[in-house]
Amino acid sequence: MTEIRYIKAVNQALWDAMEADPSVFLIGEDIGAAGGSFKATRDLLDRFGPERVYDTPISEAAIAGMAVGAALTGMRPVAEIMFMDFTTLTMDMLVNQAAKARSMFGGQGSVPMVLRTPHGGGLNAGPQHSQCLEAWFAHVPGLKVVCPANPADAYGLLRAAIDDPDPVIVVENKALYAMKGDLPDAPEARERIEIGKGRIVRPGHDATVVAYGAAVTMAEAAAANLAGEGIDVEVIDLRSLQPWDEGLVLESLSRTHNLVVAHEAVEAFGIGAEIAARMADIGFDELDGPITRVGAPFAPSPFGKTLEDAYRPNAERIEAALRRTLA
Amino acid sequence: MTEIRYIKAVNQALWDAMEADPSVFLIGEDIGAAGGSFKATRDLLDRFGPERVYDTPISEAAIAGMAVGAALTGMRPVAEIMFMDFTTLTMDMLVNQAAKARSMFGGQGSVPMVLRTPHGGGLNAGPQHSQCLEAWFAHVPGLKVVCPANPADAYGLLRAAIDDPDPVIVVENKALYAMKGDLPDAPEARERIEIGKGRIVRPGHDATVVAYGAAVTMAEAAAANLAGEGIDVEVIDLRSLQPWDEGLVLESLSRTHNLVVAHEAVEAFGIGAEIAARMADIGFDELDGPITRVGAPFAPSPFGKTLEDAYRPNAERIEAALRRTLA
Amino acid sequence: MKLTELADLYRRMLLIRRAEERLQKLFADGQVPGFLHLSIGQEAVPVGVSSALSDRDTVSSNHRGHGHTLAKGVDLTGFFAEILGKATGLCKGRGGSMHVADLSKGMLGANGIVGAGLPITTGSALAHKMQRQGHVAAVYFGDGALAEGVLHECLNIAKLWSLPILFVCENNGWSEFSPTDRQLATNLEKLGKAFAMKYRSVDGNVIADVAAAAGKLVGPMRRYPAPAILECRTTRVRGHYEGDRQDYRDAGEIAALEARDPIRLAAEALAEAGAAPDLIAGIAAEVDAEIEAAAEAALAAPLPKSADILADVYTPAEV
Amino acid sequence: MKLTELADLYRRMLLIRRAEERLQKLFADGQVPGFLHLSIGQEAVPVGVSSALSDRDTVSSNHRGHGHTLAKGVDLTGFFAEILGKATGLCKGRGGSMHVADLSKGMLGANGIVGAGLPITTGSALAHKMQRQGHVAAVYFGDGALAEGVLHECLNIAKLWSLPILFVCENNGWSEFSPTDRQLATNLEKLGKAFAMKYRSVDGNVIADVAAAAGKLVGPMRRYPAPAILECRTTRVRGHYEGDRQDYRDAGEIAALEARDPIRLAAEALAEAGAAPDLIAGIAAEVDAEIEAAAEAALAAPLPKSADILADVYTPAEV
Ligand SMILES: Cc1ncc(C[n+]2csc(CCOP(=O)(O)OP(=O)(O)O)c2C)c(N)n1
Ligand SMILES: Cc1ncc(C[n+]2csc(CCOP(=O)(O)OP(=O)(O)O)c2C)c(N)n1
Ligand SMILES: [Mg+2]
Ligand SMILES: [Mg+2]
Repeated sequence: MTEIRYIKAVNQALWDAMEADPSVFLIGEDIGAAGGSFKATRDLLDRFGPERVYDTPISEAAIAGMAVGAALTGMRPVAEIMFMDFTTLTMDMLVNQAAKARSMFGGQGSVPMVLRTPHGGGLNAGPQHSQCLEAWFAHVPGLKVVCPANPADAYGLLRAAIDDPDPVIVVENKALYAMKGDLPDAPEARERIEIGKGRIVRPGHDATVVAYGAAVTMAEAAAANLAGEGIDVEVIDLRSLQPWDEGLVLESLSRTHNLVVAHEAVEAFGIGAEIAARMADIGFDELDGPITRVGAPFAPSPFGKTLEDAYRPNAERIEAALRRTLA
Repeated sequence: MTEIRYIKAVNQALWDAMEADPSVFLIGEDIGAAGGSFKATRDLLDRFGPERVYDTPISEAAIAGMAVGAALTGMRPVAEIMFMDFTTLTMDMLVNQAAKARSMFGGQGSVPMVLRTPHGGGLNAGPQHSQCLEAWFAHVPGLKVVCPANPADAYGLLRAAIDDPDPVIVVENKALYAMKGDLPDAPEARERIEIGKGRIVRPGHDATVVAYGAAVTMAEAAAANLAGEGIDVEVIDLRSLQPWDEGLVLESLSRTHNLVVAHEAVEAFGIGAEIAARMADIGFDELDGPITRVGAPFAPSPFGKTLEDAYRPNAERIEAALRRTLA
Repeated sequence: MKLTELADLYRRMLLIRRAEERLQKLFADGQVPGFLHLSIGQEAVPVGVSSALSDRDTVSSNHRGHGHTLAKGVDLTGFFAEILGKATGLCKGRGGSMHVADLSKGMLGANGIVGAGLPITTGSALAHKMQRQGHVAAVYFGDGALAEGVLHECLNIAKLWSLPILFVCENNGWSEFSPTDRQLATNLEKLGKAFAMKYRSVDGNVIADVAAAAGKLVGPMRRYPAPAILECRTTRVRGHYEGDRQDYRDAGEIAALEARDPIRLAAEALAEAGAAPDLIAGIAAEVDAEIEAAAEAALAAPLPKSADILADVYTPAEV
Repeated sequence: MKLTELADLYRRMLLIRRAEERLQKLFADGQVPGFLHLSIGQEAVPVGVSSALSDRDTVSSNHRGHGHTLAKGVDLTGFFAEILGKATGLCKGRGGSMHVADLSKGMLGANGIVGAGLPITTGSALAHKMQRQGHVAAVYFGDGALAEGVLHECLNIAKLWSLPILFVCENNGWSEFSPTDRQLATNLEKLGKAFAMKYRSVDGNVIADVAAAAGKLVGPMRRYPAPAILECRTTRVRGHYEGDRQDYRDAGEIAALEARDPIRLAAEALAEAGAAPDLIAGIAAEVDAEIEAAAEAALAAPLPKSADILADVYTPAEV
């Protein structure tokens, strides 16, 4: 085992996937010599050469569209969009093309592409460089969406995404890029993580917090705090947002009878809305209290430090939501 | 009163707004001489001339972006995007620019633009010409979203949207364009409809169906069916999706204690998820049964007739959802 | 061009023409769901371009894609069945006219989004270049699509990376109900020059010219990957879609179309090259029979099962 | 150019330079949140362009927008306060370096999305044309932005509709960490030609040249609306953003920057035009004092209140 950072786990996953399969290639802005804005692709140009690592002009629609076309022609492109906010320029290609090709062509083929992109705040990068837009993609039939919360997952989910025959949006969290965790030294020992399955991060029997991305650590902190008061909180890391592990959440709810959903994205119409709505249907009989949610308030992500700190969800807000549910 | 079709009500709203305010102008593809793909802008070029009605090249990003810039420079642009599916090409302009300008500029100005676009199926137009993507926009702080369900609302909501100082996405429903309804003959008598307020279409005390757009009529039909069995269903037309009338829905729920949410959009991560999630929180104590939802299944909108019919929500499915909630 | 070759191209063009005429009737009879954009008057373009392509070469298309699709050699019955929304359609009735695809023939799909084929095909060309098998990609788009920004992105990248892609513009002068000259302050020749890209313009209604130009442009690409533009001046005879009365077009323009009919021109060329009237009549009879059989089979085919709406959204896990 | 005029332009350039040098220090001290893209070496462009504009003319900008903003005459203290994220900032601390705007000065905002200023400004130019007051719009963008498709859409529409817009490209040869010639198979001159658009290229580090060209292009636009392109060859002295060590640039290129320093060139021009050394020193002293006062006021200003995160998302209903 070696302790590595989240960003290095992403890099290692790309490296291993490219070693394993010559049809995997990378395409994005400044991902070559520069190694990417966050260094996810560091050293890959040196190792695999310019025929596997394509530094593009500033043309996001073309990046996404070329990935679709290359995927339909036998390759496994992994595109990087520098900030999730810039995926606004790729929506036709992802939503009207990548997501629909297999279904609207009657199952003739698949679109084995991956689009990696970082979301989230914490860098005071302001309203156009901090957004969490994953709920849009989760609403689109034909796309899969994953969001790793730690280095091991960053590795395992990205490997699974690259292996996957269908288009997968891999949402990384900028604030987690520096997070440390263990990865096995032997490439064979590094595991893929099944898309669609969540994980119980911390078992508990009084309430369930369903979280993903940066909110997982916040939920753990909230749970640790409440443990001091004898409140035993279960924390689930969804890992995968589309499809998401409905079975795991329902099973947990049927033990704890209380549910909180937490994420960094804007609360209204976010991922948490679907989790909550689904449990208010199929889990209704298990609920002992209101389902509460924690997400960003309904405002663009502000720039200034005090404002961004106030804007981003945190452990205290998850704790408050738990208390409200349990009240 | 004159009986007119939904599409004519849109046309009349544009006409009246342009008569009332010289800063209102139209911009979109084939909206001039051709009067728009669905004839929403018929005769407006003749009446107001090419300096108020701009027929553009096929450049959706520029259409939306120009609307932002013109709005910031004292005008009130009303842009048409021919099918909601093509808004995928306008997302940067709507989400990163229009929605955020006021807030990220510290409240210095507003972006009084409207973007009209039709969603929905029923025309066998296939996967790239039928999508209902309003949940994306409702998730974006700074945007407002409305969706009229009948001719009077098509008029009233569009007028309100044009008056509104902030960017409003007006989602029309293609299948409703032919729907008939009354509009007063005297321009002064034609009313605006307040954005953010819903309407009780049919009062009832056993269950509430919250719907919008084409689903409103379906919900009414379901309610009429169940009335025969002595089940008394209240139907709410949301009218406005962002902001939506939380108070009205909660008040209804506190009388009926059962909730169904219905829309034509894909169910998963749709508008209904937020309504349900919110009521599973603030309305939890009022609920007597699970909150059920009706929406399209998780697949692209298929082309063929049998498939599209099976795909689109209808009164039967709303009825079934009501029964499940009431069971 | 040899007579047999010309006859073969004529045959393919006629097949497209008759297929679309059949669709036109079926549409009028209410048998075709959705929008139907016919390419009558434009048949020489895809037939000429496809004459330079193999099954392993890829093409992608736009909303007016029947000709592109048939010229690429897809199954005729599956084609009709798809447009009629039948279960036996090439896309199982889930795509329809605007989405016919046949990946086994390198046909990456018609497309309902103007301009969307451009980056998809550019990506396909990148794949071909990486795979080093000498395959190329071609994208069909209309003159209206020249206004979409993604064209610019793709011309730039295709040139920058020397991708084996043929940009085929069908310039019919119309974008829906508007003449394209009211939508464009430039043209493809000028854009080609701006990107230093090989460019040829041909009369897109003269099959020999299109085929020759396509052959000249595509041939070298297979060994020395590089993009090229082929602009085909052509004629949209029908409305933007069926049901469009075209009252925005003037009589003179419409009257002039007949003289430029690519099928007629090809028949004349055939006759000039010495084809016996028999040959032409024989082709016509064969094509008619083929169309009839395909249309009948498609009409008789079953509708998709409602239960299938969730099929093929994702690829099933391998077992 | 008259001495007083030149002195005034010099003064404005120096103000931008000193403001950014101050920001550079504040950033190094950890006082500036977020990303900071400095335009040191590019000051002549916005100062020259703004010399042709009034407050009612609109401009929009990109991520490297400090010069564009200050040259448009915004309040210096509000500018500093914004970049420091203070409540008294032009945008109340909600925008920061990449989003400084001052609508009262016609400054429609810096922008974090490459290319996004293009359609916004095109729309602003359309508004100006409709309003018939002779106002014009100008958009600043980098050479890297030439790859974005929206440029193509806007060049086309601006030309087609004869909009009064000046497209100002700051060509500094870099797009983040990559030389732009590896990203572009064309250039703005060629694109300008493709759209038959008036085009001028100037040494963007020579203030008199930029000002003269801007004046020549903007003047006629006010009476006869039409677009024009002004390409300014300029120099990015600092990294893409502060913190960028620029190890991808070679020593020769960096060493050559000094000789092209626009401030130095402007000072030389002033001296040549007969300015006394006193004049230049006097300007420097004044600018320093102004910067110091603004920076100090901004540093002393309060942070925004956390409770304000929901403010200004929507416009309050009128009472
Ligand atoms: C992105 C997008 N915008 C608009 C449309 C509507 N539309 C369909 S075809 C068309 C005109 C296309 O003209 P052209 O590219 O010249 O093709 P032609 O119809 O002449 O063959 C338009 C505007 C669309 N399908 N997609
Ligand atoms: C749409 C979009 N893509 C990518 C980026 C990241 N990015 C910021 S600046 C930049 C390079 C811009 O180069 P140029 O336009 O030449 O401006 P310069 O930095 O040289 O002034 C890139 C790629 C972005 N902000 N927006
Ligand atoms: Mg055309
Ligand atoms: Mg640059």
